[in-house]
Amino acid sequence: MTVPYEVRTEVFEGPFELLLHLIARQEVDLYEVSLCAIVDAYLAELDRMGPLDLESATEFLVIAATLVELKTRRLLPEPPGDGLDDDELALFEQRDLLLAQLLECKTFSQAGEHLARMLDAGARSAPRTAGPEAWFLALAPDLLAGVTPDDLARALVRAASPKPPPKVSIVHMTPIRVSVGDALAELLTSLPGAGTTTFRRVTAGVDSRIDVVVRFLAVLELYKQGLVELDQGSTFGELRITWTGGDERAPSLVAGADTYGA
Amino acid sequence: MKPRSEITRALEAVLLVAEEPVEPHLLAQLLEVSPSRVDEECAALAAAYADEERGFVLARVAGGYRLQTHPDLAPYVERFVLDGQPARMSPAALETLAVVAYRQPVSRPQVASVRGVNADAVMRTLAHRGYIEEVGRDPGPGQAVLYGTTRVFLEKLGVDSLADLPPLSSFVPAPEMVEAIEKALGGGGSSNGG
Amino acid sequence: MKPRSEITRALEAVLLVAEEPVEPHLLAQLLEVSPSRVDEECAALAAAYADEERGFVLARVAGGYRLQTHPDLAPYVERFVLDGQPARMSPAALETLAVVAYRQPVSRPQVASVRGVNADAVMRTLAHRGYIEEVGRDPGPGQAVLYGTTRVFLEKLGVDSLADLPPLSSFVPAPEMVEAIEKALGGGGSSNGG
Repeated sequence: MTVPYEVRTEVFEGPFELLLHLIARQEVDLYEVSLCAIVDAYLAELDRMGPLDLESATEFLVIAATLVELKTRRLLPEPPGDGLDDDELALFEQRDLLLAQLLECKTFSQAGEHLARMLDAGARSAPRTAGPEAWFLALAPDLLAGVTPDDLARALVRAASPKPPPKVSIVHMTPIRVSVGDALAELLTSLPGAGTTTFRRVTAGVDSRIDVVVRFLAVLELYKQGLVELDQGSTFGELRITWTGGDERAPSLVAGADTYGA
Repeated sequence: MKPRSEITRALEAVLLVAEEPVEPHLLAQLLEVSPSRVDEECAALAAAYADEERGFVLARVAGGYRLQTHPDLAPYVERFVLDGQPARMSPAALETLAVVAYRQPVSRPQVASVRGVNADAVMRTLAHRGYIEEVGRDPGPGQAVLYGTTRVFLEKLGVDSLADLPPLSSFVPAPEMVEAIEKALGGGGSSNGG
Repeated sequence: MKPRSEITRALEAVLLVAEEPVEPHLLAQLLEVSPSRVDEECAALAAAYADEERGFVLARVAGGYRLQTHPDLAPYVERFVLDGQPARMSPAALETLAVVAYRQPVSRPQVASVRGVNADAVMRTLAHRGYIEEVGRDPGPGQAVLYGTTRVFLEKLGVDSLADLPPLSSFVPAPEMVEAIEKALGGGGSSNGG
């Protein structure tokens, strides 16, 4: 039951990975990143993958639909005025959800790379496993005492019985409803008095995976608005956040972020 | 040279016959000293091995103490131990392992939703390798099986506990990456426009 | 203290991971020195361990060298063997032993794939206890070590030969279930190995 795309030389295990790859390929010229080119490349890749099983195909297609909508939006003229209709809001919401998922996926893929380095380092040391010398083992209790041949056969049945197949997941894209606006509002309350803090502290006690990503987006939003300064000593170092916005709590920012975020 | 204490010598002997990291409380019981004394003795012995440039080290791994070869000497040890150099893991397997490590206890659908792809086959492979295992059931409806990492996982990483993993936030993409992704998806949207 | 030579350190590392006495000519090959140099190094190391009153000694046994515990410390090691080890066969260990018994000769990855979990540590313990042993190598790529049960195993279980192990059909009423189990056990095991 191997899925066809898993055995390709250039493996994209999931839609997020594929999309991240396509984006990274464009990253050479950050300011020329083209949504159109990425959407076209994504669709071409989907085509190249050939038939997928239903579940995988759904995941890839949901993303494709969002991308195509975003591309269409990009090609249309800006709507007059600043009113957004419900469809547009829904599209922005989908885009933000996709963005959050991409960031989360990227976060864990970087964590995976780090685990690989740790495993490589760990493999350079081999533990002593020779065990006690034979003469000591004679003292060890006989583990087979009281075990009958029937016990052994029953243990085999337990070990080799087919496990019940995992239920087919109907949770394709868990509709995660998180609001960057809420996170922004929270940060606008906590950051001004805090001087310099760290991203780790900002996310202390946050254990939902998506919430960390959302807070990160909120911090970036503040950065874009010039309300905080960010710096990170080293690649894996602490991300330090310094409030530079004075005492003002721009309520308009929160309103603006609401259309942006959720 | 002053005579070595029986405690230190017994510690060396027990560690030599142990097949897995030995927990301090068991060592304390065997040596009839307090667990904190065990920790002191082990720290001193580890420092002495390092000083003496031994070919082995005393390491604290997965909640216990064990003797292991010095990483410098990996080329010799690898040549000697033919069996058991497992193939490298795929990026997909590593990413899944990271999700389980940082999100445990976690169900298969939860892992799948992070990666946007069914995780069953990869999780089976990780279980075969002994890195993850079933750790319980979700109390909610459906009672999904929950997975976590194993003691073997810590042993392979050579770390004492999960607390020795870097915080997940240290892997959140750099701002430039985030910006590139944002741009790719159509920039900051309406909030940039005004 | 003068820096230790790489040869001495590598010797210590290899002896630490060896499960059986290592023959001088194999050590010579690994360390890329002559067998007589190996003997000199081992003699020097053994003398140093004795001088330093280590808890272990470097002994020449059965035509090879190995690290073993100092006889003085036997009471501690005995206590460790009695108190520090499980006194009973765990369900996981019994399942592993059953898979080896019914499916032998079998490799560790094959056992892992039948049980769905890593079996390395359990199989090591079973081997140390003398219930299973290496019986050969897989001729395929990788040359995995193959395991089978021992005479001791048959004796402790109270059967004359493997043919006397009860057939599965007496424990599983449904024939299709027996078939499924046999399929899980079957030669295809390695295809799942990951």
